[in-house]
Amino acid sequence: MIPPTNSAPPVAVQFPPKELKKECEDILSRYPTRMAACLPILLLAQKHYDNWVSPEVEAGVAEYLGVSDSHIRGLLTFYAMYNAKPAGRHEVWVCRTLTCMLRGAGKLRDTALGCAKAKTTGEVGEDGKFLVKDMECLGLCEVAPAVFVDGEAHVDVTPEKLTELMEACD
Amino acid sequence: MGDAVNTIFINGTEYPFKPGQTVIQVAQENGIDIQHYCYHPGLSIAGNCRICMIEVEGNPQPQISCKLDCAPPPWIKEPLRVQTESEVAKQGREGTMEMLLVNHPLDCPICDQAGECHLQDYSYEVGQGQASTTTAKTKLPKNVPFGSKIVYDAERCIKCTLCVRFCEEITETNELSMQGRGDEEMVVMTSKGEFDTPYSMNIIDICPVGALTSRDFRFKSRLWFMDFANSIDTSSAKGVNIVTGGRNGTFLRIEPRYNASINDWWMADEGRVAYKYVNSPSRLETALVRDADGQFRVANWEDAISAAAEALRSNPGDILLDGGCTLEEMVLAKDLAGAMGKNAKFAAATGEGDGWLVTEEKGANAKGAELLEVARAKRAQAASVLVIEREEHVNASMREKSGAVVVFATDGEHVPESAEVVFPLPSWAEREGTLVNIDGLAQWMERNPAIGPNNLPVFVEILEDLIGELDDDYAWRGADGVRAEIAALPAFAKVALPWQTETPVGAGS
Amino acid sequence: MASKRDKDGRYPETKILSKNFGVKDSWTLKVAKKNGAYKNLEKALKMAPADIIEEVKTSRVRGRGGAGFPTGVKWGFVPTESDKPKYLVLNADESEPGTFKDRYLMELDPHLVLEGCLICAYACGLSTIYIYVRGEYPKSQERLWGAIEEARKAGILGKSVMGSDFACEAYVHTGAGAYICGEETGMLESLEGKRGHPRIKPPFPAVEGAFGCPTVINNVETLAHVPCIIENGGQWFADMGIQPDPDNPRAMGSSGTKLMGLSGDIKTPGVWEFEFGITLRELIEQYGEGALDGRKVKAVIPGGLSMPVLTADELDVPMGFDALVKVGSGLGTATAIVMDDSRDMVEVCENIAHFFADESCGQCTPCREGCHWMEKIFARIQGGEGTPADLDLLERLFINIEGRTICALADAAVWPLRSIIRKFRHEFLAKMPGHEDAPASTETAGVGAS
Amino acid sequence: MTVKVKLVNRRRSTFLDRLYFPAIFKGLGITFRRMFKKKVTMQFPEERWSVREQYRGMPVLVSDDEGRPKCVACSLCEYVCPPKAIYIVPQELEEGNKVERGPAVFDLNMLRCIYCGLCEEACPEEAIFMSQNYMVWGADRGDMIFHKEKLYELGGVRTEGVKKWKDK
Repeated sequence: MIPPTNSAPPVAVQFPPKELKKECEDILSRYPTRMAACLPILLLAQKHYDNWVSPEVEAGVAEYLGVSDSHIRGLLTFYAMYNAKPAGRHEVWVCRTLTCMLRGAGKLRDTALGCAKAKTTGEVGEDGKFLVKDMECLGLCEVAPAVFVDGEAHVDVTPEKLTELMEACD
Repeated sequence: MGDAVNTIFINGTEYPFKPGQTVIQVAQENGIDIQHYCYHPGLSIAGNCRICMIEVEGNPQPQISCKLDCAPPPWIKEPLRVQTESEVAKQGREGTMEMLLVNHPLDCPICDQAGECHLQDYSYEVGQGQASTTTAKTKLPKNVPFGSKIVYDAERCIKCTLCVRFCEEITETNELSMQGRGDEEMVVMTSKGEFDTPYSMNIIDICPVGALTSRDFRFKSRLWFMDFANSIDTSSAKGVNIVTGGRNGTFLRIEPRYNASINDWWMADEGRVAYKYVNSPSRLETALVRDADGQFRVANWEDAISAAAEALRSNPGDILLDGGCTLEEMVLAKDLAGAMGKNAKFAAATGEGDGWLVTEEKGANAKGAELLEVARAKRAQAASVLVIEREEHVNASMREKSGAVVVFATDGEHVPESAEVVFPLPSWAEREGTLVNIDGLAQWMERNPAIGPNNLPVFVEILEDLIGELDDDYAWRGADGVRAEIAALPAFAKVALPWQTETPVGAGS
Repeated sequence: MASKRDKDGRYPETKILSKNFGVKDSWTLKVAKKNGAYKNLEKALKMAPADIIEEVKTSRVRGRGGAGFPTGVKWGFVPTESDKPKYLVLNADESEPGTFKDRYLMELDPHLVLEGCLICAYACGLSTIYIYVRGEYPKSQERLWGAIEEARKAGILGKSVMGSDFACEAYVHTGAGAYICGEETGMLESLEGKRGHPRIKPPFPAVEGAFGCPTVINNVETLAHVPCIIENGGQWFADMGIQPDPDNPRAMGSSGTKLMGLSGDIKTPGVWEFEFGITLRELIEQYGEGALDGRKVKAVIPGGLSMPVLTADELDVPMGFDALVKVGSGLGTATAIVMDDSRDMVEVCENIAHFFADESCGQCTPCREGCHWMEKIFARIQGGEGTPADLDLLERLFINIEGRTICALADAAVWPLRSIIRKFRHEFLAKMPGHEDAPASTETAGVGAS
Repeated sequence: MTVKVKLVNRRRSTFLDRLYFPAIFKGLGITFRRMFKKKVTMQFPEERWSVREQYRGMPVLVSDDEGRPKCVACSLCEYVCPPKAIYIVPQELEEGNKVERGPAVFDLNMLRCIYCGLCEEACPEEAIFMSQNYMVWGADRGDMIFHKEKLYELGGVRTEGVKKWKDK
């Protein structure tokens, strides 16, 4: 959680950058209001800017979509898939909900934390490589336990397999 | 449809309702108190605090009354029957209260809201008196600045979102939003600039708990030591209804008061902090008379009045009034000027307005002066009597140029060189009288006895005494006599005067 | 209904929705068309919209998202006289734990989903389809986008749907990870780019939904049923499954087929399509092949996470909306989570409570504070510091949370937890040092202990 | 009304009485007997009375086990004080303090205090206590108004009781 402060307002980045311009306009054209584009555009922005939405990006997106930046902050902290804090180079989601828990997600979580050299989930490991996140049900229950590495689903994961997967990331 | 149901039974009594009204509105109109946090008559209905539970007969679960339409569903032809004090309703409220207090800190001793806190009041009414949990409370940021005027405490916050809705719906500036989810939810402010909009401080009033407190009033005084009076904001000519609060002579706080025809529930921040000069250390407390060697000495009222009459006899001139003077004061000032064969004028500043509660005209009674045919003073107005309360109405150069010999001033700093006799003027919060706002609505301004120095003379009485000194035939009328005279004036034929109507204009809940 | 079983007593699968599962490249327009996609849309476009709604009403198809509201009735609520644009929001935010049936449909037969959407849009006069897919389903999004692109190029979507004067656009809207956005009004808020705080009803979405306009919201599976209803008629669909009870107006029956799934401690987890009526035990034993590693089934949550739990003795209940309600549970999404006899039910409760505490949107007081409180209590019991008084406190909290909030998330949190506490009370007491033999409290005595 | 006077006849002293010696010896006898009994005089201030635990001496302010002043200037004691002996001006404490509020001025007028103990009873923070201190003195009236510093010095540290702000 980020306590709001009264420090100098962040300098908004120019959003959207050239690469995203077309895609952003495409997204905007789908909805009757600009606000409705918040969710997909934030996902896009997060992907583009090192896998997290910094206050500067937040301000840039807010300006582009004509909403208050506090609204964007509200979205970032409401939806589990956004990172409002610097994320590592790779993001690992470990499902912790009932089915995956029954199938051994607890061990996976410990393995992931070990590989990431992080103390708790939601924090970037010491070497800044991984961010391990506890996620609620990922919808892969029949092939539990499930893990997402950088947005890609891996199913029937064992601790050995997860270690392999994480070591394969550079 | 024809015979649509248009009544509702609350606690067994039938009340009529207008289409679209919810149960809580009808209950409030009829004096039935239903506890609520997130409901505010001026904002949209969120229905998230869940404390306004009532029982709807035939429904085993309690329902929230703030969103419950009085009209039954179209297939039911019977009026709705609700109970506000039944077991089901009480149990519903108790359950919610317990939840509200799970993570609410035991902050009351340090919280400014204590004494006017709805959570305190309602937990006293329906709370269990004992916590059923020993688990640690959720830790959230405390003491978060929301701009320079407001402090936010996320632990005390009950997430009713009134402040967020205020910024969305009333000011339409959207500075606030909710952040996080679950029990880590809290209000977050925009990081763009400061949350210092002209109406930001209203969120302090609507906050039902002590989550939003005023930086200005922070830790100044406990509520129960203070005295309150229903007054009128004199920082602009809109006539915003307010409540003044003071203790031991110190003016501590201004809060808005409901008036549907002027300000609803709101007021501008500008008016809210326009009381500081009342607490000035250089406030005048005694009458001063200049003696032979040119020094001021303290005089008693009789001496000061005769000295003032002497000065006016040898130096007759116009009277320059502060634009915030009441109708009564203006009438008497006119008479005083008449006794000298001169005129009364008023001075008032103009500034920026916002088309809502801040007017360009800053003289609170400028409209009243117009009705009484008291003219606006020129920039350099020669006068023998000067009544000055607010610096901005009669600035330093105007004061010096007036050459006034008798001066009524709140602040010793405002007395011009030429003054021979100086009377201490009670500030607007210490005077009572009638003001006419820019839309022609006459309103009563109440005196707050807990503000200002002790034993100040009543301004209208001094004025009358002065007239009596100058005019031997003068018959004392008293403030009531003056008011009767005002009511008889043709200019006021169409103005509803507050002391004439049984329920004063603008009185509201 | 015994006639549905074959001579070995095995309940057969029905392949209507799942007919293309396992077909190579079933998600491409070419393969889908070969298998009859959009044929029914063509047929529907020739019908009057009111007739389609009537046909859906006849079919008695009930919402497959969990609540089981009759779909035809829902469509009927959309005001026909309205100059506002009208929307269809397809609820593909399948965030109920243990549920994955819609993912199969979206990944393996996106054209069927799209066809269902278009028929619905035509029937209710809707101009835009938003398919709200949860962010955790990248593959589903990809397949749906692919289907939309293909359909647009083939003239199935756009200004003129299949050459008719009906215009319709479809977009995939990506969620970003919030369980509450599966609630229909929470989803609308999320679609509008806000935090997914469920709205207070009324007004219902059919009158005032997305962007303040009339909106139909349906589950993926529900709309996937629509093409076959158009093809074979509503009565054909109504004849399948469990018929309504004429004596009980609340028992509206469970018509048609349903994708049912199994996960958890089960030998072969997966998803199958059946006519309503297969019992939970048959599903577990015939298709799931029993619990993992030859252990015994101990408890089953029949539909997603948010339904009351059933013990091993209660499994002979037919899968259907009314039958499961009758035994004190619910069909939910008909995807059961199985727990075997090695499982610690306190741990399960802690996990469930954590889920709901984490996913509570924070809007209403009872849910925001209550779910976290429950989580703390379960953690305390799990840590060996609980007392029987905690169980009574929980029972009291359940009363104060259930039905006291804007949306049903709070109810969903209460139901499984309450049923587990009542049915496995001894396991909780076993974790309380010195209270192993404590008597059942007055509140819970005699309630379905196994 | 006339005043009636009644004359009392006193007995004249005898010879023995007039000698004085018997009375002197009688008195010395008492003195002598007392010499062997326990002394009742105390050498105040070197010697002090010890008072019972529930004795209500002068009210004092206490600090917690971290030496942090406990009073948060909630003004409840000021409100409840029957003779209006307490005067408090609250202030906002700087960041870093565990509580954001404390007294800027806490004056206790010991000329007014009636030792009723209501302040102790009203205090939600357990910051003011009736001490066992009964030696209240001052050279002038101003001295008898005890300020915050003096009250904390007299109160010292109390470790038991509520520790509401411990984890803040």
